[in-house]
Amino acid sequence: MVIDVFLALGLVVLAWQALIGGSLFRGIVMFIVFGMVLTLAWAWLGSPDLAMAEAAIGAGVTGALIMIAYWRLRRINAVEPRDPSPARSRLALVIAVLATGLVGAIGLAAVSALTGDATAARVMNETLPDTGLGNPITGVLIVFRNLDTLLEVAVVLAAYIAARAALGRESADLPLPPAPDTPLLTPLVVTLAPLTMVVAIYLLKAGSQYPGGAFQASALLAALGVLLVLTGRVGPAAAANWLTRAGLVIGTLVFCLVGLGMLVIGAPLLAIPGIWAVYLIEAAMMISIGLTLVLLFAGAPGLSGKRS
Amino acid sequence: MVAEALACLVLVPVVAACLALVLPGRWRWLAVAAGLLPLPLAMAWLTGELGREGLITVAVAGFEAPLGIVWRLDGLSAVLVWLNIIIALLVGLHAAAHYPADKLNGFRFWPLWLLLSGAMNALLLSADLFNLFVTLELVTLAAIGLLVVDRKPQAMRAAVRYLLLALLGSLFYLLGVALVYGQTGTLDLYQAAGVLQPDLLGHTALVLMTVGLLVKAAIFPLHGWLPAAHGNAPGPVSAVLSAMVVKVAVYLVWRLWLWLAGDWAIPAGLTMLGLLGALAIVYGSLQALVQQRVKMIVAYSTVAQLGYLMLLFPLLGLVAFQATSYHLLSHGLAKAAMFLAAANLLTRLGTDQLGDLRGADRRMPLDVFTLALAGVSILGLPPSGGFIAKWLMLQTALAQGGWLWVGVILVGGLLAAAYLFRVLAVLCARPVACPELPVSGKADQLTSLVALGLALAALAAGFVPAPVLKLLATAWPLGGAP
Amino acid sequence: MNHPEIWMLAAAGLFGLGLYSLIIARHLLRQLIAIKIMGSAVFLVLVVTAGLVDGSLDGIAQALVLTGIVIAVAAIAFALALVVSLAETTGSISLNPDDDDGR
Amino acid sequence: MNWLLPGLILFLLVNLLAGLWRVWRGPSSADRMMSALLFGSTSVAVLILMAEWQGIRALRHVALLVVMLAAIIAITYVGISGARDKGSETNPDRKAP
Repeated sequence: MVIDVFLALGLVVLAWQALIGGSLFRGIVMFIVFGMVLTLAWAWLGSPDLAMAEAAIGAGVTGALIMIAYWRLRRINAVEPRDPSPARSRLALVIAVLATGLVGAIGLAAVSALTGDATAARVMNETLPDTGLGNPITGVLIVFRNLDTLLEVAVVLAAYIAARAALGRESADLPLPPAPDTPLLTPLVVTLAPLTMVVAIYLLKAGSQYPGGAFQASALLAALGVLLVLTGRVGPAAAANWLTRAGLVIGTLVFCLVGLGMLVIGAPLLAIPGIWAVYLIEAAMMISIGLTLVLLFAGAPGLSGKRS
Repeated sequence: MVAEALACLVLVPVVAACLALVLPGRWRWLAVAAGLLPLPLAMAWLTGELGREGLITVAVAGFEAPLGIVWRLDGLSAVLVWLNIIIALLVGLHAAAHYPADKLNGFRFWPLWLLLSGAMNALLLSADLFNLFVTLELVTLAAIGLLVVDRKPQAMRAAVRYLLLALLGSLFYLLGVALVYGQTGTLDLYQAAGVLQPDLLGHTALVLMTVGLLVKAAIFPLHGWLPAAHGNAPGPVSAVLSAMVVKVAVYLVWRLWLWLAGDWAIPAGLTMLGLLGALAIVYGSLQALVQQRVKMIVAYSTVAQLGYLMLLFPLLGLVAFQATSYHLLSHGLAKAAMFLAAANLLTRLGTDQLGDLRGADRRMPLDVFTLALAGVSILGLPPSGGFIAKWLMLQTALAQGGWLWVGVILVGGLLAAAYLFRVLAVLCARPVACPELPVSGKADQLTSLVALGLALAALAAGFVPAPVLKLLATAWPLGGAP
Repeated sequence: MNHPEIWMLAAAGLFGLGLYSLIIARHLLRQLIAIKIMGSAVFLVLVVTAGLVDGSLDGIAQALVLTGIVIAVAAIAFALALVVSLAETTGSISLNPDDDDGR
Repeated sequence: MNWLLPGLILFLLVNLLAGLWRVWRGPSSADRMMSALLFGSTSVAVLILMAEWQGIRALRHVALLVVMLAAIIAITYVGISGARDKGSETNPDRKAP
């Protein structure tokens, strides 16, 4: 009870700190800390999968993306926006209080009406053993509701192309902060890079039975990529070579082709023929999503060996 | 075979989008053609099948609801899938002139175009509330990506506003879905319809999802983002945004109120939605009257015409359903034609400021003719698809004695006449000066012909409404009379 | 999950704070953070109102939230690129409500 | 014994709060950096304790992931904020309204 209150209150206070008042930079740091506390909250609620996803994607990758965007905006020296008018603030306050009341009321009503008998989840728990998977979340994502996942990978792909379209030809190399030059960093990167890869592949492998899976692994790979870009091991390139482009689409492509292939042999559309297919699809998704996130961070269509 | 055809509608464009990214320049056309050309064939076959069966359902991955996701093709989704395919193909033909596949902008345009059409098919087929959320996100991101493909500053500003509001709308929608799932334990729209209770939580969930979708559908007073976005997007993108992207959100509101909450009997909510539609018609038309740019006039006309789609709620009945669906179809065709014609004026004359376009009819007769022809359908003059739709709407309203709705439909028609004649009057006015046009190439002729083709299609919809109306009737969930 | 009420209240607070900041904030980055935090609130509602099944959290709800988190990061990444690009081309990092193009 | 683990968790959470106060106050980037590192390691400890208390072993995987990420986030933070301090004459943290 005390811990519930502590974590919940911490979330609200951190959100307040991230959103209202203070400098934007502090707001971003507070947002990353918010992600960490949300990780703890998911863990405390009993969902390791969501805790991992929140730590890796919610706090880690999103935080890094916002941070680098902040750095770029400062470089551009864009006009700082003016403060909102008092009338607008008052209106906002009324709307926000109403929204809080509404969500609070329906939330409380919904939990008081909890029956503990979610039909879909019950059916899922009964069906899961047939698939040979031990992790229900991987089961839902890759086997039962894999159309969602397929379209979700397509969303990531669309976001990448759309971001490229927005940035255009002339910003093929958006500014990146100069690589920090310290004696400690090189050994750290040398140790961290292979270690992160091992952990990512472990998470992917473990995902079939235990919490973990393609998304967490890809976020970890993306974080590694961010590190390599920041330390100058990998640099943005003005054009993507075919390998990069193949990496971007392999997740969507493999998923679609497995799904269509099942139709050819007479199985239902997108049916998953076995554990090997789960690993195949997850590995492909891990490559695509991880690569996409790194490219979005670097703000470049491709990557090259070394930053100039 | 049914599953194969449905899979073709969704997965083929997605695979083609991947290939369009990977294949080198000259081969990219192949991917685009392979992604779009099979769609009408698959849909033609499915329509035949639908005529026999009345309803097609397929459990994706072989898992029935509540565990899996179910695809469900009925008359309404079939009509919209057809519209989507026609728009993707014809407007795509127009876009081919602007975005050569072997150039950099084509490299960005075509994958997004393919993803957008695949995502819209997926949305129209899906019967799963959460899957609809995912498809909506894909539609939104692809559409906004297309909006900024030319990197025009106004388009970018419009895109940021559109994106923020669309994300906010998604959150409201998802909150509603969360409540439905918590209450019913299922995400399937048709299963949830049987279980969800019309109590406080049920109603709140419905309202939250509706508000989220109304933002995406740009229904008055949540339309603020639409004119800037549709008015500043590249020509073909404006066409698909107005013809399809906002429509699918309205389509989902229909699904929620008539299929999910079908027998709850909530007259207050239905009237409220109808009033929003009425306000949209009046406000959008008045704004269209005072705009100075052709594309902005067409964009505000979209705000107004979307209002007619909301009149289904107060008029509620089989004929009203056929009428509004038919309006959706014919407006989609006519509006795409108008945007393409306006885009042609803008590209070739360098401006779409009304004041600078005097005498444009002498320089670009075909496009001005297209604007007029599409206008006939938007106005609802016979013989056009728009006429059938508005005539049926008016008939239902008269039969029910809904004088307010009769008045709104008539006033909307008059205002539409006013803003369209204003445009045509200027375009056909005596020119101040007549600088020579550059010699038109084949690509220019093609773009004009495509726009004309869409306008003719909207007109033709007025001649053969019977099969479409019959197909729509099979989808109506609530019985003959309200 | 012993005290779902507490989490619902937290979600309500996060949603309200996010909405407030979304309306008053002028800096687009701040508005994006607001959307992300509102998203977290919705995810909390989704998982907590789905409740427990056989003593553990509803697996389907968790999977949906996982999907939602990935979609959110994709959308935010695109939005950030758009904001940076907008600042490059127009020198502005806010949406001025008095702009002429919106009306 | 029943109170020991939750007690420890709570104690560590209070530690986090103290760290948060440093993030909030600053004043220099180094202070914020230190407290961010404190956040990483304390979260790992909390996660491991939660794994024991709730009997969900998989929470250790989460702890592993956080260990990896904490190092990376720290370097990201140093990289960007160091470049930021060098690149601009005014420190934005100081001009908070």
